[in-house]
Amino acid sequence: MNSPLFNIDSIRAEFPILQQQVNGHRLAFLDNAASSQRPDAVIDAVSDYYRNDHANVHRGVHHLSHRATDAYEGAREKIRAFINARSIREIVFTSGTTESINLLANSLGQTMQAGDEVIVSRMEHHSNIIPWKLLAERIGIVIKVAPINEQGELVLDELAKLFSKKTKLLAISHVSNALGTINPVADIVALAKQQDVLVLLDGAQAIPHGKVDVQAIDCDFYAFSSHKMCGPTGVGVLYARESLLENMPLFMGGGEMVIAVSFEKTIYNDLPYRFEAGTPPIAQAIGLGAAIDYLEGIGMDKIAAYEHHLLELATTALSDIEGLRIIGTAAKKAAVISFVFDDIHPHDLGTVLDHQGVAIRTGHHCANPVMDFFGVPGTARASLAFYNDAEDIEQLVKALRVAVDMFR
Amino acid sequence: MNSPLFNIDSIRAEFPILQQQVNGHRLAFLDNAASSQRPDAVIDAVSDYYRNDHANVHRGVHHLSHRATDAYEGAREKIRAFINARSIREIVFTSGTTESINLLANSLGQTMQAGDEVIVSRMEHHSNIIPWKLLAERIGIVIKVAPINEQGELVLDELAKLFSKKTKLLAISHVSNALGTINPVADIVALAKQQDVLVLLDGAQAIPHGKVDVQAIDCDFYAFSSHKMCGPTGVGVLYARESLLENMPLFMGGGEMVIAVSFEKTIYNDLPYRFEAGTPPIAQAIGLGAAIDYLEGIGMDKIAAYEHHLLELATTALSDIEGLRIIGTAAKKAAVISFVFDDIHPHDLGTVLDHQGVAIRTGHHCANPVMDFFGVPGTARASLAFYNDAEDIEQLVKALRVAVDMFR
Amino acid sequence: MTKELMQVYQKTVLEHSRKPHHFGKLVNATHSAEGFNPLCGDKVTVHLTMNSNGTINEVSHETTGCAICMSSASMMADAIQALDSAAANALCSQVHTMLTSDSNDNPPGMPLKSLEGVRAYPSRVKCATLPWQTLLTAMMGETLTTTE
Amino acid sequence: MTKELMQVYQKTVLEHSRKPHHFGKLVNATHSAEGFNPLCGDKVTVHLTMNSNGTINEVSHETTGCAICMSSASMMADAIQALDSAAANALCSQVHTMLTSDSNDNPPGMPLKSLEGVRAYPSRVKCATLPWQTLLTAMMGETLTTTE
Ligand SMILES: Cc1ncc(COP(=O)(O)O)c(C=O)c1O
Ligand SMILES: Cc1ncc(COP(=O)(O)O)c(C=O)c1O
Repeated sequence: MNSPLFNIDSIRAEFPILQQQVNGHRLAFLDNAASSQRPDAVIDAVSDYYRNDHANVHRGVHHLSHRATDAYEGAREKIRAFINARSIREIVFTSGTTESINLLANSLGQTMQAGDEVIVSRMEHHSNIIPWKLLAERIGIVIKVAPINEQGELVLDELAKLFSKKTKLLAISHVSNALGTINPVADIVALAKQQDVLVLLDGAQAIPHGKVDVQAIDCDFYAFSSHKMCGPTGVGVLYARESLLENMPLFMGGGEMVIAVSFEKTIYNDLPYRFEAGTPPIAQAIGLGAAIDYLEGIGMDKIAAYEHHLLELATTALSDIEGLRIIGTAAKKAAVISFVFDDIHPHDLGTVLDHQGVAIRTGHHCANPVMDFFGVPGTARASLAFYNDAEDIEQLVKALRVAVDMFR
Repeated sequence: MNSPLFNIDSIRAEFPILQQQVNGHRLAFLDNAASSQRPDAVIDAVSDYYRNDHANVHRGVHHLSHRATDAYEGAREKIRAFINARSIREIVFTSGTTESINLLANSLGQTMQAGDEVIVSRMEHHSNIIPWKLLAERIGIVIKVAPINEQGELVLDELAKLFSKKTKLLAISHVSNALGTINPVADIVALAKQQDVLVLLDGAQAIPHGKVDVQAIDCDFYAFSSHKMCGPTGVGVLYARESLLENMPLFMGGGEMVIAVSFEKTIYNDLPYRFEAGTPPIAQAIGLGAAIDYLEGIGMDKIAAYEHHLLELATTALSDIEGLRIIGTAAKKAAVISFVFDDIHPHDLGTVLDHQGVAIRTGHHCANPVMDFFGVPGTARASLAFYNDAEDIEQLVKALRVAVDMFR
Repeated sequence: MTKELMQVYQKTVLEHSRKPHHFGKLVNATHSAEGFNPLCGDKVTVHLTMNSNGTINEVSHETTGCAICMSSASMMADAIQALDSAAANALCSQVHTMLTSDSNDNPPGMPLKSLEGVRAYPSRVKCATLPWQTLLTAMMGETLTTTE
Repeated sequence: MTKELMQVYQKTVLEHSRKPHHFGKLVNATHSAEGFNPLCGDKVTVHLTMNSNGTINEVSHETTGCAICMSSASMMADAIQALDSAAANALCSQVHTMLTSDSNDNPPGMPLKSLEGVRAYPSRVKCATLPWQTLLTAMMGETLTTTE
């Protein structure tokens, strides 16, 4: 699919890491759900920042401190616009999705008591399970689990039955990293609003693959990671509705988040800084801003359409391989394909594929409850990005056939 | 001080950011305590990693995931060796000093109760005050404050009197960012050990400026940030004695820190991973490893000696300026000089200096209690690094004379 | 020194900062508010006595801050004396616009005209606006404001 | 396929993995331990009956894992049958050395000799060592081990 609108060859050329050989083969990088790769524009934005502009932010009167602060706050504004938040006051920088969710669990946890309920789903990543389990252990909240069906879709009717007067939060993934399922988040939010329940969406896997509009979805919280959307590691975002954030108890304490401190009294800073303790991931936030510029330069809609095309291509090709069973066959899917063979362990597959230059992930994908549901110890997972192409898929299929021959 | 052992010109040449002009003047960057600058070696280590090796760590069988994991864990080993910890199990990656201290406060906090005491000092950075104040608000611990004298030194006799049966922790800075004071940490630890009290050292300002040996100091915890020691932003370290870490309650929850999860039961990972939730700051940790290689290539002892020489030079030169009063005159000091004029506000000084290419920090330096003690709203602070030179100091002095003429 | 810098620290500004007008507490203040600038630690307290129809009878400020903040507070106190709250509000927004916009057509007699030069120093604009924001806070009956 | 890969997945290994020996529970086990490899989700349970002087009378394993882990567990069960605990311990460390060192002078008859090739795949070494680590854990009377 090389078209003037979406020139995959020139896109691939912008990703230096894709230009290498692995084990004497062309690299087919199909582990994007674990972490994406970065174009030159992002890598250079980080280096250029260090080479020209770095200083600590917010507290300096000198030029570098200014330039750094402007660039850092400029990135915040890019993120605001990218997800269509109302205000930069709603954009909190964190170290990643996991910290975003922990921030929320820790803060809201201070307003919860034993018996209060949090609803999650069976398809959550551990990062959206453990923070709630820790709260369950620490203060006795109760976790309710919304079931999924054999296709790996949320069962909305069953979800609806889980709400009670004690439900304080619904915490659910926008897109499942293990199954690829795209959840109907606007509908889910509407359901929760009827019950006056707050909604956190784990957007780690959604944000790299299509336009996300937090106002249209109307969620209260949205968490995501830079490293999965072509940005640097070490930074992520918690979007939080301002009216809620305004009254939320603090998470971490330190520099940046206070205005004045004595041992008797502390005056905390304004939003969003109150939730950003210490020197923030300055260069990483700026790199994330560059990633957003890059993605928007291509167009999130075009990325979504192209990836959908790749997904169909790959699904068809994989379905032809005897004994291969796809786990996660939701009607609406992102470009993630989990699969198993009854007689070949995913880990062995992974090694044989790697030998042929094909990088996939194997294991539980930090989603044990999904594995338990489907009764598998793990899966092999090919996850696609907009810089993958048809050749990557051909290489995957060819490598799988070699593996099948070997183990049968 | 250009010598074959320490060639300042060739060192400066390795820092691209220093090669620029600001406001038509040579840049004299004297704001290193807020954040240091990076040599090419560190900037390139990060870019090279993104260009060649990036993938998510620990969970993949493919080559890139391996290379990334090896590089990331290799950085952990470099840090272990750098501070002479016993084992990599004692090295927890965090997002910075602030998160390191919050991790500890949150974890130890789960084992504390109302009335338990934490001792800090009057010279702490807000990052070593607020986490304890939050615990005071949340569970009623009591904060005791060790006093300082007019030179800005800890009063050890008074500190010794603060210990009680309820004292659970002494949390104190190794080097003060506002005053430059180097605390006698080994003596302080010995004092605390007599009382069976754990010791956290905030090493943010110590680690860039000389050899730190956690076994020789014998502290239980040591926190520091990469960005102050020529490494990337977005990563830091908590060193924790293994026997303690082994039994500490968890902080954040997510991927990486668990082995198996069901909604009924969770099996947590081994040390140090149990305390590292989510995708870690991979590229940043690797960059920090490169920074350590770079610093050790020069030699921490040589860095300390050279900086001491600069400090003496600067102290003498500044003392000549009429009306300038140095705040923080401890016998043992790192290369940080805070100063005030009775009739010129630090902020105005900062602007006038910036105009002449001299970058200093002005304000409270996130150390309000220090400012209150000395009865000043803030100070001007020149903080030196090993890549500063005598010309930077001359430029500072010259610029100060211009400012004095202007405001008098 | 460059012209730009001399623009900021011109004679009027330095005079106000050395000897600020209306400095101190106000007995019988009806409205008081504190303002902070976390960046540099500047602190302004504005005290007002307003009569029942909203006219500012008296004004004072206690400012610990840089020359720009101090002189801004001093000039503000001169300017708002005897204004009614509508006029004071209008002046606040006029001054705010002057300090943050690029336009140069501000009437010569306008208060803080002499601080116009601060626009070349974005990090210092807040020093000049802090007293005015604190004034607004005080007039609304609130007690705390910050510039971030 | 390259020679390297064929070295790992050679005939013996594949046979053991398809039809593991001593697979299943053990009634009257005196020692049992579970081992996990968080990387891939491999899980090995080792059951032993040891008599009072420390000899392994019976052994079984329940393994969910890759071909390497499965065949390693199967070959291990074959090898340790009837060993006393000192000999079993010695074998554990011999195997561990073989799987992690670079030396090639391992006796041909040695258990797991056929898994030597795994050394070319650092991420897979743990798959081969997991059953042996779990065995050690079981012999020590503990119940849980992990490879990280
Ligand atoms: C003494 C001291 N402690 C803690 C910190 C906080 O470090 P960070 O902002 O990197 O978390 C700093 C730096 O600002 C510091 O100087
Ligand atoms: C759905 C989902 N949620 C959360 C996470 C955690 O993200 P991170 O590891 O960047 O914190 C991931 C990625 O691993 C994910 O796929």
